[in-house]
Amino acid sequence: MTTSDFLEHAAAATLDPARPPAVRLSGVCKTFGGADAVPVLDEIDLQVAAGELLCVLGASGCGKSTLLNLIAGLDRPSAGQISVDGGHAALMFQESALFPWLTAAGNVELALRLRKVAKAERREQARRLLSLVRLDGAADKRVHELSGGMRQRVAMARALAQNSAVLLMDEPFAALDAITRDVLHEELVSLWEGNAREGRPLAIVFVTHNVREAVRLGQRVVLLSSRPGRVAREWSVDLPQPRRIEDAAVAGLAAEITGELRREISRHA
Amino acid sequence: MTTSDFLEHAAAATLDPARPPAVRLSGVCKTFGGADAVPVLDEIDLQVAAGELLCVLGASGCGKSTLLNLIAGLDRPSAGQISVDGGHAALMFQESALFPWLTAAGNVELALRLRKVAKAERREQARRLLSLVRLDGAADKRVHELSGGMRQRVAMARALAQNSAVLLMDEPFAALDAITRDVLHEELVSLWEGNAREGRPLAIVFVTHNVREAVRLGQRVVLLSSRPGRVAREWSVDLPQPRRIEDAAVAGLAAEITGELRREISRHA
Amino acid sequence: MPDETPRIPAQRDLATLEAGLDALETARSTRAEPLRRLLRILLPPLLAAAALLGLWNLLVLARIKPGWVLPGPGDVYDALVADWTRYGIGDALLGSISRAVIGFGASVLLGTLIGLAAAGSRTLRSAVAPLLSGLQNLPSVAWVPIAIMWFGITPATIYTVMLLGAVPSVVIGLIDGIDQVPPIYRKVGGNLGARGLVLVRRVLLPAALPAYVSGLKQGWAFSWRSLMAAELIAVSPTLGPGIGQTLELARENQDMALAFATVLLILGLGVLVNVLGFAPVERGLRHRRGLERA
Amino acid sequence: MPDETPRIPAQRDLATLEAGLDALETARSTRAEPLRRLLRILLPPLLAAAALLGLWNLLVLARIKPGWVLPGPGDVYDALVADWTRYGIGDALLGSISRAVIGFGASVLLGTLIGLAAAGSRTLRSAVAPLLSGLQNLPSVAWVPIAIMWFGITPATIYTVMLLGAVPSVVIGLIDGIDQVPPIYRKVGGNLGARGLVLVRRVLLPAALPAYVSGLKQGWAFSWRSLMAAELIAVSPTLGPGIGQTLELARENQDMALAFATVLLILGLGVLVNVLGFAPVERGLRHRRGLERA
Amino acid sequence: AQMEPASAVPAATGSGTAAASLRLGYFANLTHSTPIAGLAEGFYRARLGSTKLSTVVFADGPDEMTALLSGQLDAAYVGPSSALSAYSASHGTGLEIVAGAETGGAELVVAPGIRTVADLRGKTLADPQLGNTQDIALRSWLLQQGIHTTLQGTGEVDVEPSGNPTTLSLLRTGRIAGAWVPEPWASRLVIDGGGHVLVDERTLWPQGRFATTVLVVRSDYLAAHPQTVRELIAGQIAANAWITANPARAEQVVEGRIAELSGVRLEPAVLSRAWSEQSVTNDPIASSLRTELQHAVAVGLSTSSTSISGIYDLSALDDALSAAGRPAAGADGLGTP
Ligand SMILES: Nc1ncnc2c1ncn2[C@@H]1O[C@H](COP(=O)(O)OP(=O)(O)OP(=O)(O)O)[C@@H](O)[C@H]1O
Ligand SMILES: Nc1ncnc2c1ncn2[C@@H]1O[C@H](COP(=O)(O)OP(=O)(O)OP(=O)(O)O)[C@@H](O)[C@H]1O
Ligand SMILES: [Mg+2]
Ligand SMILES: [Mg+2]
Repeated sequence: MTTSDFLEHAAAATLDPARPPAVRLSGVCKTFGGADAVPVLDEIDLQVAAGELLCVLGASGCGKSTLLNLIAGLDRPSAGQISVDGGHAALMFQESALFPWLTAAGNVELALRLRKVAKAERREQARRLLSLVRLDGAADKRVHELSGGMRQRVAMARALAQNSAVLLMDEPFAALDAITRDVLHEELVSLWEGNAREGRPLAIVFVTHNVREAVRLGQRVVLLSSRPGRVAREWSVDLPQPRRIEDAAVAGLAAEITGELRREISRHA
Repeated sequence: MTTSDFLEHAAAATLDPARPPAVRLSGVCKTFGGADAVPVLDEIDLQVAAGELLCVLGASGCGKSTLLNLIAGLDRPSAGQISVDGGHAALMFQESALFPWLTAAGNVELALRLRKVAKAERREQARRLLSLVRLDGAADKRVHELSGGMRQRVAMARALAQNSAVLLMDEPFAALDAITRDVLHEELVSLWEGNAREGRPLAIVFVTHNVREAVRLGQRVVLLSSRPGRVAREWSVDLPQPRRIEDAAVAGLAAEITGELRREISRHA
Repeated sequence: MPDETPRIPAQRDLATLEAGLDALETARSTRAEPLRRLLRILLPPLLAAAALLGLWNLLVLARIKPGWVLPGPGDVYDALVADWTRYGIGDALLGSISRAVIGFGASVLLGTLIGLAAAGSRTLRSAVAPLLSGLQNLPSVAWVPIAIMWFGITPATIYTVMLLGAVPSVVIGLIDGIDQVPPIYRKVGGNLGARGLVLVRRVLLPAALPAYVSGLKQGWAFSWRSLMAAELIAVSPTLGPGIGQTLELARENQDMALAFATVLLILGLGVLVNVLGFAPVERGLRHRRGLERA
Repeated sequence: MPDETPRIPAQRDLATLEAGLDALETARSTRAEPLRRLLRILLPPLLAAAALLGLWNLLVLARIKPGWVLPGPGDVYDALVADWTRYGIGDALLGSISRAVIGFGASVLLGTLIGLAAAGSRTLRSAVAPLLSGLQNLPSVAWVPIAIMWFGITPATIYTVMLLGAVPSVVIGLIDGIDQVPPIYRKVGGNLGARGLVLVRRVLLPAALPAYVSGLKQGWAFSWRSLMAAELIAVSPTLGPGIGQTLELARENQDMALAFATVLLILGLGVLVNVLGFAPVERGLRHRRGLERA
Repeated sequence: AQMEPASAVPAATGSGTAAASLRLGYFANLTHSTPIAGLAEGFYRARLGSTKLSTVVFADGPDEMTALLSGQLDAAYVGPSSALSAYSASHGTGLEIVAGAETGGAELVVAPGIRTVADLRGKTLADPQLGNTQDIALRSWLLQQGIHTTLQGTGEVDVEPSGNPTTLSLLRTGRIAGAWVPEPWASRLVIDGGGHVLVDERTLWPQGRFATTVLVVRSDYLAAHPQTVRELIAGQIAANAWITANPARAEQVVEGRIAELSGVRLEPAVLSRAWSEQSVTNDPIASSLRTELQHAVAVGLSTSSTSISGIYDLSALDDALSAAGRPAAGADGLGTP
């Protein structure tokens, strides 16, 4: 199976012609000002189908967070066009970026409040979301009383509370131990599948450094090159869910991708 | 080989009777105030030999960062005693915690300046350290212009600049891609070995969530339980350096530890 | 606190008295010990006050100035007791306090509204901020003729002078606070769907709260000082008594003991407002955000 | 800016004029366009000033008050031109400015020293902060008689009154700023080996800088107002002229045009100090820390 | 008034309506004993009838004149120099002096060491404020003695315009050689400050009379309600008559009211000395204002262009005086044309 086969297949597997793509980037460039302005992202063309789970890999500093920021509308591209179905994408930030004046539950409830969820329901939903990320006991803790991993999980609960059709996650599980991470993989996939079943497809763009995690989760994996960030390659992951991170097939594809990543990085080193 | 064998062995391999232990914790407890005060760390007895590379694993929120904070003297134990050889341990924080009013190089240079390194040398050393973490081009960037992984690497350069006999690292590579991480593993081990050769043994306490990383790097791996944090088990890693993270032996021990970690976590779930 | 540090040897060389005091203050009182906490809060300023009192007494005893120029604490106390009913100091104090509360309340309200409007737009902010800073420079006496012109001698005059003194300060505090909010919070808020006033109310305001409270403290000082200036303009039954007039009276009478007593009352009031008003709020804010140092 | 947004369609519905203006301001000027930048900085306050001028003119044209009670902009300009040499306004302005610079400089120095001492110790801080806040409440007029008794009508009196007005503000700004420093910076600094003054100099001070500059702004306002108060009361040949005296002269002569002119001069000076002094510093600080909003 | 407005038309012709209200300003000060006693003893209310009288006590002349010019006051007792400032600031259209109230009560009090004029050279003298009545008097007196001053202060004698309370402490601490001040400060400088009188201003004026306090009325109020103004003046005439007839009682009443209004309690010695240094009058002593203006021009405090003609409108006063069977007061050519 060649790479182009993968691509063909990916397109077929994920694009539902009845729905517009969840995210569409065409010719997106981003250059940060300054004397030594080098383009960070260069001519990115990328589509995320409605309900697709796309993983993005790339070297440190290649522009992954920048890409998500652009999709979320927090920054404007230097050139190119971006459109998001429904106009809004929920973003789980790389630094958990919780509001320090609120408790863990308060952070989640704020997301619900801003969606105009009624008060009683807010409390209930926040409890449920915190329980999903295994933080039942930490609802009333202030941000500074949470460990790094706990903060990330609260941030995930907050992002889920936004209930957007597009969810952008920036290294959401980087601070989690293997086991908790495993649990949350399962929860994320089952949530995603649940949404699909209920006809509210949830498109997820999942940025990670863990190649196996990408293969464990994604329907498609995109590898960004660095300086400038371009789509170097993409793989369609044809393995059936539920997958496990220890699966040989996962490890195999991960090894291939790692090799490619190594080549990408050494090209610039 | 039973666990107690491992322990015996570990002690024999790492403790140099000529030197006092780099870090010694005895009966250390830590409880954070508040109405629902549950002990976070409970009766921790732990020694880190001079020049030892110890990896610490544990579930999210089990108290690893708290432990490092205590060793670094940033917080005081509720009970127990802690002594650090030379009185000072350099700490690389989990959140990179760079000073936003300085550039990347400025952050590293500040650590050198506080060690009273002369000005000309400061510049040179900072350049060398940033190059070690593969950030040659980013010396003059401000913190907000760095990506997450770049910030972690600057923080690592800064911690190394402290040139302390004890180095505490809190998930230093969590935000790095596999390849950059690999490169830095090698740099860290060679620096550590270099120090040992020069007779200035560097003790490293390395907190990570990546079990393979722990096995790849550590001479000894300690597993903390959660609520309360205790030393659940420890393994001596007998594999010769240079190791590679893909090595089968590494994967094997990692699988064993992961199993134990899973058991630990499920006990509390 | 003894139960907190039973087995720790004096291993750090910084175990000075001061570090000990610091630890005393920062150690969490797990079980509420309100008396002890109150003491911990009140003790340092009280000690400082006592030290100043001692210094003052020393100066007086040294007789560097005659008694009518530099009265001693005893003289001042006597003056206070004797003049309390004679000059209606109690009423004057009450009058000033009630004006201060109303005027400051109005300043906070108005200042916050303007500040919030300015917070929403950077253009508006850069247009308004320099003017407000300029306004702050104007002494209250500059406003008195204008206020008299418009309102005659009425409470409105006093409040106008107070507002013109305090509102800029509140607005600037708020603007500065909001300008210093880490942009990540703004981004997160925006992504969560907060826009315009909701963003301000749910994200920017809470994020800027510590700086805002700082601004309010300065605003309070400005309004109190403007009030004193305004109270000197006129005596009128419609205005009622004020402590500013008492101060002027002491000056007119060349009654240094009364002048010192009045100054101490104003000072004490300021300290009280700070210790019982702003300080707990600030401490609470810092505590909840984990800004207290360990 | 056109080269920044060539291919972006108007996809966001927030593309209002204001957002456009905001973007204009925040867009980085990669190549230095000093004239344009200056314009961008000066334009909004100038527009605001023009708007106020318009409003004022309207009020005057409406003839709600006779011209000699509420003079128009033209009258004020005429007064300024006519009285400039007659009353030596230029000299007065220079005199006040030089006093303001010296007094404020001394306040900053002293305030910073006290603030740094207090920053090092929480006990000292909680002892000193309420007293200083109390001091802030005291109107300058309360100090003038006391200062005159000690120093006579000399520059020392003026500077004492200024210092008593401004130092507390600077100290409080610094203390508040340092209290709001995220504790992680303190921890990192400590771990890097910074203690005592070095910690303050290398970590706490830079971290608290934005709040400190805010405090300085308020301190400037306080010193300027205190200066005016002192200049009104302490008039003496040995002191030389001051703009506060000009204001008082205008008030006594019922010369509203001159009073307005003087007020506008003081206001304009304040705005200038802000626009050319504090604002660029604050902008630079925010910029370097990435606090500017995108 | 000399300058037109329709509002300033036929003053005090006996026509016009009684005003619904009269807002009167004054100081809680010994030089304002006419309104203080007159109000305390009800002389004004007795004459004003249905016109509602309200009063505001001011702390200083400029603020009082601001209130008057901007229509917040209808009539005010004030020093002639403040009245003059307001008059020229309003280009002669804002107010009229309609009566006098007080005369005398200003002295140059000097420190014990000063015996002669020559002793003053190189010394510092204080007065209440730059350009006020006492400042002009001090400077022109010095000039007549051949001693030059400058507005910046630095002449052969330094003039420091300090506030009255400050002046007292400056004299007590020996920082000034003397001060030209009004009552009761002159008496306080003598009794509390240990000074003695070098010049009593009364000795410099014909018959020892010069205006200290006058009654001013806003021009448009005067035009609209001349009748009310006449009644106001009639009240004053009655008050002054009572004060002159019962000096001891009046002294007590005035002292008591001052203490009530401002809290200032004068020592009995100061009070009785100050009381004897001044007297009430209905005559605005128009000539003293003209002379004062000449003095002001001579010492450089004013330009000769300052016009005061028309500042007096004494028709109401004359009406009231003749009604009371007294001789008319003269406007010394400064009356309304
Ligand atoms: N505000 C900014 N100003 C200038 N350069 C910036 C800015 N933000 C990001 N960059 C640069 O853009 C590049 C990409 O940053 P980005 O944060 O997108 O990387 P990333 O792929 O998320 O990396 P990581 O995996 O380490 O988080 C980096 O080289 C960074 O230095
Ligand atoms: N200041 C604090 N106040 C109260 N509780 C705290 C505080 N700091 C930490 N904790 C609690 O202590 C526990 C351990 O925290 P710690 O940060 O040490 O965890 P960790 O092992 O580093 O976790 P992670 O891997 O997620 O970073 C957590 O449950 C946390 O909620
Ligand atoms: Mg990133
Ligand atoms: Mg941690």
